[in-house]
Amino acid sequence: MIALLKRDLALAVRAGGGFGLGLAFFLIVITLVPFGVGPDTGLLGRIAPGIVWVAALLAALLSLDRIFALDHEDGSLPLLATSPLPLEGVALIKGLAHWITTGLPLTIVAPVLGFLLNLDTAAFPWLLASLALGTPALSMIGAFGAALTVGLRRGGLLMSLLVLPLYVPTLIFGALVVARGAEGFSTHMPLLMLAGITAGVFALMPFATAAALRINLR
Amino acid sequence: MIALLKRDLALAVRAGGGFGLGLAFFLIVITLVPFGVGPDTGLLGRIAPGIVWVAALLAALLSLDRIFALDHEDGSLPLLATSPLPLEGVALIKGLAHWITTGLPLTIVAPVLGFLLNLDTAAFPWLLASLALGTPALSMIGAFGAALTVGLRRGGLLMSLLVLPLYVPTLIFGALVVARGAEGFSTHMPLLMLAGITAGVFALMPFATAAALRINLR
Amino acid sequence: MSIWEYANPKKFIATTTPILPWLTGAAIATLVVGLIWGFFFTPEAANFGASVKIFFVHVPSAMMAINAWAMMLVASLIWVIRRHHVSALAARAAAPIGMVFTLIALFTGAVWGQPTWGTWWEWDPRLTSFLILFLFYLGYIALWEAIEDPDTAADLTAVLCMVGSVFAILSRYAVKFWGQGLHQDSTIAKVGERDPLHASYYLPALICMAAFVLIFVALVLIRTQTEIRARRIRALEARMRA
Amino acid sequence: MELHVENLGVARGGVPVLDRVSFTLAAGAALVLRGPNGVGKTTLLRTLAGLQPALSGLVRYPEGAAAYASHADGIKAQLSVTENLAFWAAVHGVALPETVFATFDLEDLRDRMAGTLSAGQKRRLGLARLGVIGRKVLFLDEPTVSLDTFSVRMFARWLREDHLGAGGIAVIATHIDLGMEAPELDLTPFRADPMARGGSDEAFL
Amino acid sequence: MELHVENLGVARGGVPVLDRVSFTLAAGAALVLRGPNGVGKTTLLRTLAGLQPALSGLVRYPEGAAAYASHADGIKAQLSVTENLAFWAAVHGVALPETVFATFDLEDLRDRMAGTLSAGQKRRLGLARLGVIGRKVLFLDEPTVSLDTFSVRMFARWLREDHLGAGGIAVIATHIDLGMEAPELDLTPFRADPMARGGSDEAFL
Amino acid sequence: MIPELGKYAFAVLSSYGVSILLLVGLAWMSVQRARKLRQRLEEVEARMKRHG
Ligand code: HEM
Ligand SMILES: Nc1ncnc2c1ncn2[C@@H]1O[C@H](COP(=O)(O)OP(=O)(O)OP(=O)(O)O)[C@@H](O)[C@H]1O
Ligand SMILES: Nc1ncnc2c1ncn2[C@@H]1O[C@H](COP(=O)(O)OP(=O)(O)OP(=O)(O)O)[C@@H](O)[C@H]1O
Ligand SMILES: [Mg+2]
Ligand SMILES: [Mg+2]
Repeated sequence: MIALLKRDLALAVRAGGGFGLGLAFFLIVITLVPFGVGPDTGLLGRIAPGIVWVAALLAALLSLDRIFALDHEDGSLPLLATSPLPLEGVALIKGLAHWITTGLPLTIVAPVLGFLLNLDTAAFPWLLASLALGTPALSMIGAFGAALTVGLRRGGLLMSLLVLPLYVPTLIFGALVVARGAEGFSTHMPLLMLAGITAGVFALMPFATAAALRINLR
Repeated sequence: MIALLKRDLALAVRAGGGFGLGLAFFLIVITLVPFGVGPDTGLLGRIAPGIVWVAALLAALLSLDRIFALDHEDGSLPLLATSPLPLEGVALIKGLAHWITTGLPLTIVAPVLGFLLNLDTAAFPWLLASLALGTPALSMIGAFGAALTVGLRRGGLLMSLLVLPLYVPTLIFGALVVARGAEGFSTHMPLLMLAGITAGVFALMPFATAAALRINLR
Repeated sequence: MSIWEYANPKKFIATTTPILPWLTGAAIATLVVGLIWGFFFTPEAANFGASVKIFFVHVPSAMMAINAWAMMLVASLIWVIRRHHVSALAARAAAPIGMVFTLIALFTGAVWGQPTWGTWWEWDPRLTSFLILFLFYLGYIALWEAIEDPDTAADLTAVLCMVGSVFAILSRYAVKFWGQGLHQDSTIAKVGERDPLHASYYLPALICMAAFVLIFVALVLIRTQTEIRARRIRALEARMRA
Repeated sequence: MELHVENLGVARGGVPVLDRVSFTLAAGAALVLRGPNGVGKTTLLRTLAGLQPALSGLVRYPEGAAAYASHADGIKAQLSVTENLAFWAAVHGVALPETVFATFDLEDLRDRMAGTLSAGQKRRLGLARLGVIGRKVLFLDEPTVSLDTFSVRMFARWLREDHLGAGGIAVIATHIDLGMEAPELDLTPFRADPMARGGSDEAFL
Repeated sequence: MELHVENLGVARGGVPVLDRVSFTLAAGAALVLRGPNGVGKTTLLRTLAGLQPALSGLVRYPEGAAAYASHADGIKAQLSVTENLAFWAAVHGVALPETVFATFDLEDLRDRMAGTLSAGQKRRLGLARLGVIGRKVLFLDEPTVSLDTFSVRMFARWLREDHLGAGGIAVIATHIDLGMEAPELDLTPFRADPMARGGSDEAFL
Repeated sequence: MIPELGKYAFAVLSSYGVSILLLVGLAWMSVQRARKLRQRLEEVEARMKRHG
């Protein structure tokens, strides 16, 4: 399993910067919003928590198809399925590798982008906390969506369609943490919910993902 | 060339709904924003023009890799390049097919989504006009980005990075048309600029796209 | 003898190597002089207070960020038209330098904005177009990194640089039209006009600009040499394996 | 160690393709599958390897002993030849045997990115994976496609001596001569009646 | 109509692979390229077809007369066999000849989605494209991979009678016997000195 | 010695600091990579000679 994680990270780095690009996309979405909405900083500050979270979600989404599609195209997936590794473990590792290459860097730079959107400085720690807690769930849910659509040629958009509704609870609580943090309210409840979602997702999703993979490999 | 357009449209329809999915993504992004930003209708109405345009842009972006990557993978691209069709024509047709499968349906449903975001009704005709005028440019610029990254496995994210800054002028003028329309100002100037950009892009981009394809096919 | 002879990689390394130490020395010297002068020996400005000292890093870096892109455009054109490898590699070498200059301009602008405009970031046209410029640099560098074959990479990045330049100008215009600015207009070029730059700032500013130009040239030369060597290593290793 | 197949029926796309296939291979035996294009060789091998369910009948061999190899061999273009093999060794929890490079004529290509290999070189890398993971029951779908005659002989030698000689079993679908004696099974007589019962569509017939 | 190749040098990944290849084929002639894996057959064919630039030397044939065919044949899985062929016919501005289905044994598969074909059937579809577009100078990279012996013979017949017989030219890289007499060219002696000048890296040596 | 910067202290000092840091960082990385590649090239050239 460590070998798989290492390989996936090596591939992400070699394939022209798997790390940098998720990040770049996040940055770009966030910079595009003011171009659309206009340069009013008060307005921007108010929508900032939601925008950052939606951008994080989209950045995660855009790289989901890397999770299984490449391995499917070159035939690695059936070979992994018949290898001694449990398919659940493969699913977990794949989700983890995705988080390390997109969720983690994105969490780290998020504060900088908070500046661009005039987010209240009080909300910065909450932004960091909510992303750190929530993005792993995005990756793992995404792995499930990727597994569902892995057989289909360019299932990218279909996958988005399947995954986005699953992202809604994470998005709501994540943005809520930041918004409450910005206004100085208690962030206890949404943070707890976020942690609960992530824990639940990591406990259950590997099984669902492995099941979907098994069906698609048939 | 007509044959190519027909084939691309047929493939878009058969490959699990090329039409429906761009649209669905557009719809989902727009519905996600209220979850992130919160249900304040006044606020939503004010950011609606920007959000609709950013969503249109992302929907276009997400399906860009279909433009050339599939033809590259199955070897059609070198065959098309050595066929009697001029590569510039191929590029143009590909951009057009992308617009018909994403930009066009998206333009048609945009008013419905305007309601969802509480957009001022005065702005609806302008929303329609700006999308109809601007989305073709998005598709053609996207075809250029797709051509640049066609050799790379899963160049999807890199392509986004290259394409998004190129989208900025279109986005600014597009959202400006709607925003000004909503406030009852003159939309003359941004509409003109939008038309100019689209015309210029369609006049020049096929050549740049064909050049990038030729280089990548070497 | 034609100037194009310097486009031969070996000739390029042979000619630039003896120049480099002098150039580097001059760059460091002017930078040290310029920054010390600017930091210690300039008066406070009436409207900016002591923050005017930021001027001496902000303006030269902003200037060079744009000039670096212009140089990349010229180098790309030379590569496309005359296919001199050194030219393509020089464009590649210049990109990270331009990006760092852009970052410096953005950062110094942001911390300057905090006390003077009361905000770190404002969606002002000039600031915004710099953000877009930063994105262009990022995309350009990423494209170079992503492509295996060096000539293919050179060709594609050249195309991107040309198309990108057109769109960068277009964005500049679009952004101007989209929001009204806080940022002041260029005054450097208006010497002798109604509201010229105060004389006590003029000389150190000039020295700092010279310093940034020298730094840019020196770094481009060093990095171009490195790229040439990398390419040579690649060529030799490929042949040894074959 | 034995591969036992009894009355196997297989389907593709919901349509029965082969029916009543039976054979038994003891340790050290190989079987070559023959038959015209489209008869169902690939389908049969995938079913044997457990990648798709059988329609009817029975397949028996020790659990976790099988490996399947087809054209797509899970080769990562961005990893070097050694890295590709080392990965599969790690996944299977075995050490990467040094001899494998010589056996499959990959010595000179060790550090080459797999994406830059020629068609035949890539095929050799794919086959080398079999030498690494050390599974006993091999299902090979046209393993020698694109290989030159020298490499075909090299592969046949490996199969005969290193694999079968060590008590392995192999079922191989191929259209070309492998240059090794093994019993052949022509699948043409086992063609299923497409109107036969069975298949996931059965309930609708 | 003539294919004239003189002192051709080709490179892959910036490294010279073959050097000083010369031959001339008159109308109606075919040439079979031989050589071990990795010698440069694919590279040579791609260069001849104009898909990559030559290092040195000269290739001459009438403009727009060439067609290249490799493993990847531009077959769209979601289109039927007929639709696939009709598309290429339209792109080349010719009508889809009805005979092509019989010639390449695709009669029964006409309305099948190309994605559901077996390996050999897909190959036949790829070759049928050549029968449709009617180009005169063919560059074929391992055209008979995955084909059964019957199909190989069928393809050889088409090549001999319909293509060469009508004044066509063909250059074919293959490792297996095509069952047709044609002069062979072993590429081994043309291996380029890797240190030779030339290649996109030349200026850096 | 350091001039009186008043409320602009952070702005001025951090812009000088970060600018110098970025410039030095870029220069250092450039020089480091130059040195490394020069060394590697020498090795490769030496190996090349041995192999002929
Ligand atoms: C992130 C924010 C900023 C960016 C990206 C930025 C960018 C630029 C650019 C591109 C120039 C033009 C250089 C040239 O003439 O070629 C410039 C000049 C200048 N900037 Fe900024 N700027 C920023 C923030 C600020 C702030 C906050 C101030 C002061 C309150 C400021 C003051 C100046 C001044 C005084 C000049 C020189 C104008 C002249 O005399 O030519 N900038 N800046
Ligand atoms: N979705 C489908 N619907 C109907 N028939 C199908 C479908 N998919 C595959 N087939 C048919 O199933 C048969 C078995 O295919 P298979 O790939 O097993 O053949 P094969 O013996 O491996 O052929 P080859 O030698 O060409 O590789 C073929 O005739 C194929 O056309
Ligand atoms: N990027 C690269 N760098 C170095 N060598 C390469 C690169 N890409 C390909 N090669 C080598 O170029 C040679 C020619 O490859 P080519 O595909 O033309 O061989 P081939 O004769 O078609 O072989 P096969 O019979 O296996 O298909 C091979 O030895 C291959 O390993
Ligand atoms: Mg088969
Ligand atoms: Mg080949």
